[in-house]
Amino acid sequence: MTMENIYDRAITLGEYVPEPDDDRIICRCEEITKGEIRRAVHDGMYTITEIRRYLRTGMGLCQGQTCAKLVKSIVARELEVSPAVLEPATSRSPMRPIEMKIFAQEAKEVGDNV
Amino acid sequence: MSSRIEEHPILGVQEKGRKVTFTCDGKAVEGYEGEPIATALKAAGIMVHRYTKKEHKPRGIFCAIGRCTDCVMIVDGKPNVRTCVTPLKEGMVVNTQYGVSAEPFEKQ
Amino acid sequence: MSMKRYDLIIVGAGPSGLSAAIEAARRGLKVVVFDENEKPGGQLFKQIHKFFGSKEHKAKVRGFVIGQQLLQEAAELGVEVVLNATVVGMYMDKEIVVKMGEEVHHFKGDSILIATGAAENMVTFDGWTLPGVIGAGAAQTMMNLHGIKPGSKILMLGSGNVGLVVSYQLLQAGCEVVALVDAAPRVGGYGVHAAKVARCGVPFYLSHTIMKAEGTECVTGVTIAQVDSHFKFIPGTEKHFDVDTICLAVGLSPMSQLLKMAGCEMEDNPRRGGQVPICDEYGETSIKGLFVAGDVSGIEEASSAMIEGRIAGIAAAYYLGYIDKEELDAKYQENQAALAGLRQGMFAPENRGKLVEKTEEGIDVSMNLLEKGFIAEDEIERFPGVTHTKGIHPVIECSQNIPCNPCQDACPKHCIKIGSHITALPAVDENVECVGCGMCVASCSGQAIFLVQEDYEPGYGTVTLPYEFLPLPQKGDKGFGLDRSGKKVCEAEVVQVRTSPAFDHTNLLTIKVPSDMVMKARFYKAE
Amino acid sequence: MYNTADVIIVGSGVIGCAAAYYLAKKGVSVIVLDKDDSIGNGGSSRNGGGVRQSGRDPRELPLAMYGVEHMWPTLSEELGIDVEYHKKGNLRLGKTEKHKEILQGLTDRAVACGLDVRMIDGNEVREINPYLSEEVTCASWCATDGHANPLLTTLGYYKNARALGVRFITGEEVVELQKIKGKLKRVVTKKNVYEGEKVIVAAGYESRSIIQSVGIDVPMRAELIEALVTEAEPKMFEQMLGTADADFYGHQTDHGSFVFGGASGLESTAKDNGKMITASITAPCICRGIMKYIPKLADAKIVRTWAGYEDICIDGIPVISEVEEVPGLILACAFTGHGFGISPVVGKLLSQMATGEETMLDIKEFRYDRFHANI
Repeated sequence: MTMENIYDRAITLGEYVPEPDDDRIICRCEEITKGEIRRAVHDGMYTITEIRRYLRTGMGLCQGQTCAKLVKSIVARELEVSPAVLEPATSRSPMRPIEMKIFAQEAKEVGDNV
Repeated sequence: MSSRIEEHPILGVQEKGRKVTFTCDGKAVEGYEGEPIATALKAAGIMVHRYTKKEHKPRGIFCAIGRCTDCVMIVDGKPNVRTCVTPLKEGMVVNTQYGVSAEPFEKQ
Repeated sequence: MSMKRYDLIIVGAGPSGLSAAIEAARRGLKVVVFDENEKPGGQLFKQIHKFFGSKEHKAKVRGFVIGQQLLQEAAELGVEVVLNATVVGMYMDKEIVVKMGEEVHHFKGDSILIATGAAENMVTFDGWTLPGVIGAGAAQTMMNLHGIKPGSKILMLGSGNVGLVVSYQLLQAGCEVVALVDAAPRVGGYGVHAAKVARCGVPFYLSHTIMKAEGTECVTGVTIAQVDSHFKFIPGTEKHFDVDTICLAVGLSPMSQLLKMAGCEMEDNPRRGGQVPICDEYGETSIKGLFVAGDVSGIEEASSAMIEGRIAGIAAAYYLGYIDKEELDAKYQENQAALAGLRQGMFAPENRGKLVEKTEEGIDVSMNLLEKGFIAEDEIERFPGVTHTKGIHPVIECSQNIPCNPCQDACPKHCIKIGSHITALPAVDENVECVGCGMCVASCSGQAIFLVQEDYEPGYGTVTLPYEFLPLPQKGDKGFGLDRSGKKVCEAEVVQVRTSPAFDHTNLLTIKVPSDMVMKARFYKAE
Repeated sequence: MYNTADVIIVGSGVIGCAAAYYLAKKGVSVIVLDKDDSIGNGGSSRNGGGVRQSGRDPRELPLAMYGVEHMWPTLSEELGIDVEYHKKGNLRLGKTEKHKEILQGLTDRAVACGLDVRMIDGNEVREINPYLSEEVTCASWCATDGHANPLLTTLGYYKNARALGVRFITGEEVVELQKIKGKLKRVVTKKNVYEGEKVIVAAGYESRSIIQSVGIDVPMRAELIEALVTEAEPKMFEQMLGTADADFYGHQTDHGSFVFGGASGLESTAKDNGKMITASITAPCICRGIMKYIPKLADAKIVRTWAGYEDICIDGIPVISEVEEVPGLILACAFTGHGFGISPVVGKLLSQMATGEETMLDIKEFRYDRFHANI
């Protein structure tokens, strides 16, 4: 399949065939398995963004830093495309989890330019 | 045998902070001030830092640099504290984390 | 709102970030470096082995020492290095928000360099979430920064340089490495790194991978099995090991999320290790004045990261008008030449994944080295560093073309020749008399040089080998000589132990072995 | 591949997906086009998840009430996916006399429309939600309001519509609509041409430029709103929260994380480079707001922030309307930041409009030609 075909969600991927390692955890934070990811692709979730929103992969405390590449390769294999054609999820601030009380505390900088 | 490296062939004897005591699940544990909590736990042979929310599976140190968040525990009452990058202080109260709570699942 | 403004804000105080800071500050830029870690230097501070390369680029200096040198140089030039400073995000107009202590600070840079390095890749197998399964970076952090062994019996997955180097470090820390496993059919990293692990007795299992980690609360064992050319397990090939730790070293990916967040044009480039910003030869991204250097723009070695950093620092100076085009061009040419030098040889980016069958000299490579981690006895004689001169002489078991040449300058008698082509295999000049000073043994970052004397006393010869373990054997100790595979092949007696600041923690151990063992014994093990 | 269908829907947000689903259930063939790569990547995946009746314009209230009574309670079952709908009430909080006035006004209007909503004092607020600070002195309380997961609702409609044969094509940017022989028929994208008997435009703010190609305009503007989500916390409360001042709004999700939306009042300084981007000062501002109301969340860690555009209509309610002068065109846009809560209802209404059935609710207040000059 090409990139174009990923966009056309009417393309069928064939039957979902269970695999022996379907119950293996892929997203460690949210405890999402390989089988759940594969099934989500068959449910029509073709982009990494959709998979995240559907399953919460990469939405946990590590912010997807550990599983991003693993999820991408599973989705790509299911769609029969190269992982490189799948756009990774949007990077969002904060780059590391930050306590609300710290985020709320904006220091007043005394800069040279002030 | 302790898992601490007393003298390293290249790095020699590494400087440590003063020896302090803290508790893990109520038991007194010794460590060095300023080292990551996870290091002191490792030295004490404690491998399991938390049990996961959905499947109640054990987790411990994985990346050791504060990225993966697998090593989080309840520290001084706060959940989700990354023990691999949080410096140890005298008297800290560290607890195994069950899901996001200090209460074991059967009590939740 | 008012914000502190810098000429150049650098995110990441690793080799590339610090190198850029030095070059920029030297040209008058006001520079700040933010790093989320407690200690600066990035991965350098966990790297306790001597670096490869050329003298001009800090070859044979240990990684953590390079880190200290860079940091000192940056400090002398007035660079602010702020640690425990986590960049929360990059926003419009080159604004950076940084968490420092209990506050967030807003800063603006007229230029920004992102040098955030890389993150470790992972593989999955049954039980991979058990405590005791750790990343290789975690192992390095635990033992080299925090002085604690990651485990006592460890299986390493991954035979790239990281897997090999960390395996050796684990041995140095006093851990037992029960096996080094890789799904690939050949060792991925430098042969010399593999050889120093293999001769300590670590078995290599290529074309093998982990089937499952065993244990309920934490790792108690591991089962590996052989894989076919499609990476499918071959039934009946399972092997079990009792271990408490499984260490994963399966590659790195650029940590480029900040750049994506800032809106840089990105590409997924498998040759660079994943998602990288599209940038020009100076490291400037699609956003003017926003630069990248080091692993974040493509996975390479720390040596090249430092040069990329320098180029980006100089380019930022030009971008802000601190230097003219002439200086930019001259410095760029100089650094680009050095970078090109590092990017050649068998491990050059274009050779990634390829089997190189002959060296640049036309010699067949050691297939045993690629498949088992050590050069076989019937292969060793073909390399130009291996000679059989009378009396004491170096035997250089360096069999792959890698950009590295400290041994050439180490010999006060100039008996080792590499020449101007840095990747050439070192050759021993048999006409120059070796004085047995051992400088070459200590200077070889790959620990591939031995001094051999076949006629030490009747029936016995000696082998002088590099030794970086504790406890250090004493003269008169008796033990065994291990061959290149780590197998005991003879009895051995320590006849000399040399340490010197000039050797930089590489001790020279001279062992007496039967004459027919001088080309076999390559490591010493106490009784 | 066929490029024709009975109905072409422009926009795969929750409105477009819901309409597609209800149409497909009637056996109508549908093609859904979206310019983004991902389904529902606009406001549908960026909102706070409120399923509120209180605080709405009286013209919109019947839609909200119908949804809460007839659609939301059974939606998870209908879609076979847990949309995490919880009908545990909405507290709209106030701290000052001015806030009380605002809330009282909203409450009075809603009561007049038959909604069970009332003003309560600070103590009663804290009986309902003990985590709220002493600063909170009053609130409007509507026990039948609630919240749901907008991501799963959107993707749930999508999944089911797709399973019923709806053809979804993403990365397909509509550039113009074309009339053929006096009827709207063609939808021209950058790459293809699609044809349908009816065309529903539900593309958020982008609807405006699309319908301008057939000479129709809806007076709306795009407003950047930000949201943030915390790490999972132990279960604290189930109500939807909002404030009289609109400092923030949000709730705790089934996952345990808190999702809050808000603004800093300075979004207008954000340059529009075509990408939605969070401003550096907004999340800190929202955090300060939240902490005043819920001090216990001070230690909760923020894991993500994001921004999205709301399609704000000049008179504050959406356009849900057929366009007689362009036969075949149906508009569903300008939802003004409160479209999610009424999306099942609107989806169903659109399916009725597109098939020429009588709509189950009166929608004349939402006509596209209702706008007039002041003087």
